[in-house]
Amino acid sequence: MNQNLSGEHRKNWDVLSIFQYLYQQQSISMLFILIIMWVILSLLSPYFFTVNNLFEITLQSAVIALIAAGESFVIFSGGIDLSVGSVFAFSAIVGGLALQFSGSVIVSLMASIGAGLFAGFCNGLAIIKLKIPPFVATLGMMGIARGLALILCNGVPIYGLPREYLWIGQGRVAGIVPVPTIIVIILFTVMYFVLRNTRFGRFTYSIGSNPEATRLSGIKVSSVTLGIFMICGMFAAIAAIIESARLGTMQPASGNGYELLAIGSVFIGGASIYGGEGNIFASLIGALLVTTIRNGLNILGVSAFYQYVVNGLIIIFAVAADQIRRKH
Amino acid sequence: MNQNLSGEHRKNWDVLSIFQYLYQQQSISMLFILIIMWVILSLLSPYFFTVNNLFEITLQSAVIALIAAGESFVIFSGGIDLSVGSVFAFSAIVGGLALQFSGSVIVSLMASIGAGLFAGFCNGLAIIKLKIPPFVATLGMMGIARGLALILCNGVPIYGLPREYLWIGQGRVAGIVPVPTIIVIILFTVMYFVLRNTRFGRFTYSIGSNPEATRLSGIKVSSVTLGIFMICGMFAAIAAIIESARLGTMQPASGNGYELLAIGSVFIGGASIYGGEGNIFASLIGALLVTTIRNGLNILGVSAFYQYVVNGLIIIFAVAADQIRRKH
Amino acid sequence: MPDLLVMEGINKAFFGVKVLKDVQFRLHEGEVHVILGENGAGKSTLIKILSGAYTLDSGKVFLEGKEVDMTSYNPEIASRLGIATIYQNFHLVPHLNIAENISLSNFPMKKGRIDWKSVQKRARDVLENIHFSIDPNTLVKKLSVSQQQMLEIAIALSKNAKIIIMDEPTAAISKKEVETLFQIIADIKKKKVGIIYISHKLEEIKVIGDSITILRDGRNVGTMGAKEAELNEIVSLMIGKEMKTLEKKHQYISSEVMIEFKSLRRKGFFEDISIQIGKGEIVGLTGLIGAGKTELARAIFGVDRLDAGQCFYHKREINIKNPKEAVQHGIGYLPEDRDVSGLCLNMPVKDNMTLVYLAKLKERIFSIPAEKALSQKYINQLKIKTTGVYQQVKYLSGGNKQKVIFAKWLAAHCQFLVLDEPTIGIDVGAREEIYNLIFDFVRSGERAVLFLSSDISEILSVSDRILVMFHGRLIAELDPNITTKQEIMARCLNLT
Amino acid sequence: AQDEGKSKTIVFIPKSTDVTYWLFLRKGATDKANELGYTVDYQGVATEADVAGQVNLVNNIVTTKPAGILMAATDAKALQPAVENGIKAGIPIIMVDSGIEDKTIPLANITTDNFDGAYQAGLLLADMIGGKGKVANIGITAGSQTGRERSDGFIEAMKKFPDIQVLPVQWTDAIAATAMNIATDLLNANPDLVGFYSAAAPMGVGIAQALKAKGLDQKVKLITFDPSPETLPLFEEGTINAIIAQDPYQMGYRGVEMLDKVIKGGKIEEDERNIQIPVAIITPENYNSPESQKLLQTPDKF
Ligand SMILES: Nc1ncnc2c1ncn2[C@@H]1O[C@H](COP(=O)(O)OP(=O)(O)OP(=O)(O)O)[C@@H](O)[C@H]1O
Ligand SMILES: Nc1ncnc2c1ncn2[C@@H]1O[C@H](COP(=O)(O)OP(=O)(O)OP(=O)(O)O)[C@@H](O)[C@H]1O
Ligand SMILES: [Mg+2]
Ligand SMILES: [Mg+2]
Repeated sequence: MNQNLSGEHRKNWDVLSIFQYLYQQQSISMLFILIIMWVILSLLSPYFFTVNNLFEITLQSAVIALIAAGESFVIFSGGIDLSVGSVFAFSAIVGGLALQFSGSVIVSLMASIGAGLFAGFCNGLAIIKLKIPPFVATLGMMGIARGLALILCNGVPIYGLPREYLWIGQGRVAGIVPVPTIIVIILFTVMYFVLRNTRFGRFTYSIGSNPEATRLSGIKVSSVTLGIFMICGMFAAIAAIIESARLGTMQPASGNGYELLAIGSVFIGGASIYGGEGNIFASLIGALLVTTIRNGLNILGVSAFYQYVVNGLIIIFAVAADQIRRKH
Repeated sequence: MNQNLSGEHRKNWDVLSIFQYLYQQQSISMLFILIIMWVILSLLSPYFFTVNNLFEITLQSAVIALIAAGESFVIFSGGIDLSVGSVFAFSAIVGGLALQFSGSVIVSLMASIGAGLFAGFCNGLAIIKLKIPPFVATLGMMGIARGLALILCNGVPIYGLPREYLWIGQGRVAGIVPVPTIIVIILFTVMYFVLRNTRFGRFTYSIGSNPEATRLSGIKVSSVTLGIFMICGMFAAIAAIIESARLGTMQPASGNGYELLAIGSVFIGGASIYGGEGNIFASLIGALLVTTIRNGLNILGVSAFYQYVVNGLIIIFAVAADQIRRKH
Repeated sequence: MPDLLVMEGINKAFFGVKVLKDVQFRLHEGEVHVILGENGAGKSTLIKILSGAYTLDSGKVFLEGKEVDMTSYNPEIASRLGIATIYQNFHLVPHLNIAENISLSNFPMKKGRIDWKSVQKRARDVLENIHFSIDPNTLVKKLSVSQQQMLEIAIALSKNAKIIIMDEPTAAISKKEVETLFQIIADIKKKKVGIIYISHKLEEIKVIGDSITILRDGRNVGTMGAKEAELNEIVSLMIGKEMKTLEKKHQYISSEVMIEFKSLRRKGFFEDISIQIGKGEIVGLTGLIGAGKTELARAIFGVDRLDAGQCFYHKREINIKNPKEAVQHGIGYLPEDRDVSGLCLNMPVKDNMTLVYLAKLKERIFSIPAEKALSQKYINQLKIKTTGVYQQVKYLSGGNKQKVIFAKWLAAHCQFLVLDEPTIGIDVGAREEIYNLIFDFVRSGERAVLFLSSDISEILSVSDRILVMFHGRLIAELDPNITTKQEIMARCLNLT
Repeated sequence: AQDEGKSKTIVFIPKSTDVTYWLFLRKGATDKANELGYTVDYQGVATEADVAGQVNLVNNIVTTKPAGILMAATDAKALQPAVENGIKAGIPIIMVDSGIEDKTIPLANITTDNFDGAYQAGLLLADMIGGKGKVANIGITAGSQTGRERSDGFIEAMKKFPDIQVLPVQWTDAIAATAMNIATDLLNANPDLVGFYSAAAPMGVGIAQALKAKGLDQKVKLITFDPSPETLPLFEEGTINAIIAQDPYQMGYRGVEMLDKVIKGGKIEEDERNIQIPVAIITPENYNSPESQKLLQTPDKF
């Protein structure tokens, strides 16, 4: 059901056990649902299943996927972060201003990521020091970061990004694979490793599963929590960089509503609201699913009002399909 | 800490124990913070502490407060409902169409409330039958209900409400107390009673606290859950009626983002994300607090971008102040 | 022997209620120091201060002669100082597997990543050490209470600690495992490790205890050598008065069958279970860890699905599909894992006590004063130590929590009760009270009890008939008047 | 002497704070206000779908008895009672950009016609693509009044061209990235797409990027409503082919001018009460003209 369950180090692989193993994996099951959806969509439209469009989906999902990666840490640890959409805009604007002042892309990227980390740090601090529930603390930050984004640029989008910056969002490796897609693959692999093979990762799950037991085991729950929220902020910043580079501008109003899409992706991927379980790749697949639905409906030319309805229905039934597997 | 703990019917009231009693009540403590805020605001602006403005605050908070009342049931039972904002619009539009077809205000009100109940019923069904986590189920419904609202009215707001309908939102009792304020007071009192003195209310808390133990105590958790989500939908509909009556129109795009305000109010009121505790009056005070901040910042003439920041900061510090009390 | 640990003038209050009052406590090297006391006497609180779970209000702690700074003390420092703890309500991480729980506070690392091979190896060693055979990759949330207890023990023993605190380590395990544990304790004593041992099973004290400290209402009312202490002296120190001895209820032979199970089967858990229980009867069911008692009880109560079998209740066949139906039939089930299945921890005592009562109530609205009176009645009757009906259950001591669950089912006026380890963590005095309550419950001859326990002496003294379960099958029926502890034990191990 | 001790604050309430457009208006208002010795407060709701929020806001502002209010209504009918109350409370209110239903209630209305602007945009786009082909209609927020008017006006214009097929409108909540994704999807599914209409600046930016990424920026025509600083480079390089510009600066400027007149006890002439400021269509041909440049002077250059 999640990567904890993976039952690694098992000897004696046989076909059945491989099958069982795959079946038990949330991420595999959601992947399966995603593939079914792709098959249906390619039957419905000749434009869907083209290399171009599939890469387009990975490209469009990159931003939400990256936010969802950070949000995954928070949710696996039993928290929630509503501020990611605003922190997204905030770190974009900070990066844009840094670019204008310094003219250096590197400085801009560092500034963005720094801003994301800082916002995450403040979230964490409010939670561990002021003992505010994550929902309220990050709801507060949602307002604060949005306000700061608007104040810093005075409400005016920043534009005129240099070519190297744009490459991050618009470049293609080997002329075909979008750079954001590669960034997503690399970061998810690294984060999967972090969650699985580092203390920090294991503590993330263990705090989500039972914070009191984790504390009593002599683990500094507060430091880990701080780290988790900083990672979440950082990923919001990375996502913001990619979106800025794709659009060629930094918008103070951007990212609005992304928190729900990202949190939704994590839950669609099968994480529990109580924390303690979940697979980061499942969150990626959640993000891909959400994007695929959008993309598919656009390509099929479904009219806007009906898109809302169909979108909602598909999300519900995709997750319901996965629940049927779980029952067994 | 919550109304279950309230310790009434104690004999031998003495000053100390009355004080302790008040101090322990989440709602009293948040009320205290609210009053402090009012005092500060009236020192800062002569326009704040006027009968008119105070009634205006109750009027403005009515819509969020009512949604928060329904959301309280869901959150006390350990769930979450993200669809309230869309269900709000959906039931407004259904009511509007009913009004156009029948010409009768009563029919319209019934239709609105019916629509809210129906949406809540669907949420509940998805959760108990398809076993989808509330977050995902209601995220799906968020899209569905918004889409239906837009489809039903073809995206065009409904106008031309009769005088009696408008009275619900704009009328004043005894020429001074707004009707919505009265509705809020009555419904909150009733719901307080329901939560405290009925089996349904008690089971709401116990499901939130420990669904497994509740089931093992011979309670049909699924029926109670269904009821809880229907109540939540119903309150979204009541709130929609009031807003329609205040504005004199039913807007298909309305209610967007109200879910976060309402959920925020409940959590600011001190409910736990794990469910099982919380006082519905505390949610009311949460809603009043959120509205007061808005109202105060408007009256003080804080400029829009800064309002986001100050708003976020005040929410954080209000809740932090309450946490200090809890520590003792 | 030098003092390993000295605690002096320890005070602790919760919400203004004093729980520990000037407690003194000393522990020597290589000693098993037993702490005794009634439920709510403050035993767990005392050791939680030592383990860093709670901070003390005032008092001093010396470790090997050096004073410990208690102002910044926390579990991390405690474990660094060599203090390992088995908590009464376990502190395991449900979503991680056994191996990870064992290594949680000290993951072996290699090149910046967790060395999973060592984690596995350590887990196997640690489990083997206590003869606990289970796949280390099992998720902890899948473990039964007794398995969790074993794991807690395993983890604490794996830490090479100087002081090991054991808060009721044997509450949920059966005799076989207890013996293994005692063997291990004897071994580690030789390594000059000091052990603080809390238990309500007085017969254990003579076996492993070296000295005894008795707490009453948060005060140390006596410290003595274990060998020279007299049992009734201990008990009267604990409860502050002489204890009434249990009047054994005369054995009840029922003429009329109340409930009958025929060939119950749940695949992989139990098979071919047929039991007849007469009106007024108490049927005891015992067996080793994992024999299937709990699984059977859950299936009877409709929590889990039965694969086959019939149930006749008052001669009519009934088919219980869920707990609600069971409750409506007047059947009750007291689960063994009180925190997970038994209690709504953040709700008041009264709300927990009346939950089933309300589930059965016809009216939708109820009266709070009546509810309070009902709860107060059981608080008095079961001598539950609480500040009042409004106290949240999570603040009660372990034994008092158990009493609350008991009260919940008593208040619901059931006809037939399935009790799964109902006396886990209950003190001697209260245990007798509970037995008496069970006797009262069936006295009218109209009601019946199925009593599940791995405590053989308890089974022997309470049951009218004893059933023994082994590997999911009933393998013996014994008459408590004729059989002996030895025979029951032998049957449990399936040695005939 | 009459205004002694009275507030010198004029409050400007935009439809929302998430669109740059309103900053042009604020700039115009501020410039005139500074001249006349007032300060301008900028207060607004986050998105223009929050009609109720704007009603609350107006009520709150009225309580503080400012010298005057300059505002754009998110909904012509829903805001009417609030404006009426404000006027009754003695606050001078002038509507800018978007008015309320009953034009006689406010002291004056200096507005543009969104529907007409969109209609003009439609005619121009049809002209650019030679009167035939498939075009996309990218809107702001479903159900909001501006959103509706700007999309309906475009559709109305297109009805005159039977050879043009308009794809169903897609809503974006004025988020550039959403517009970009939708535009890309539409281009993938409709390789024969020849034109885009964007109802506001952020979508213009998003669509432009989508076109550039596909290398269609010089082929597919794009017309967007509203200038915004980041749209100008896109216009200069030819990705955006025309901009529908209102004159927000002028609205703000004249609005404050009129408010001042009323505050000082004067009266607004009947012929000044309803001013419709026509939209300007900026194309490469007139881009460099001083009139256009005035309209395009963006807030960051103020
Ligand atoms: N966290 C807490 N908050 C409030 N009161 C508490 C808390 N923990 C314990 N208490 C109270 O302190 C008293 C002593 O509890 P403690 O758990 O130490 O008892 P105990 O001796 O271990 O009992 P048992 O044998 O039942 O485990 C009890 O009355 C209990 O209600
Ligand atoms: N959650 C679980 N998942 C899988 N197997 C389990 C689970 N719980 C128990 N088992 C297995 O089911 C069988 C019966 O367990 P059960 O808990 O009913 O035993 P029991 O007789 O009540 O013993 P005790 O409660 O003392 O552990 C055992 O083989 C046990 O290993
Ligand atoms: Mg204890
Ligand atoms: Mg058992």
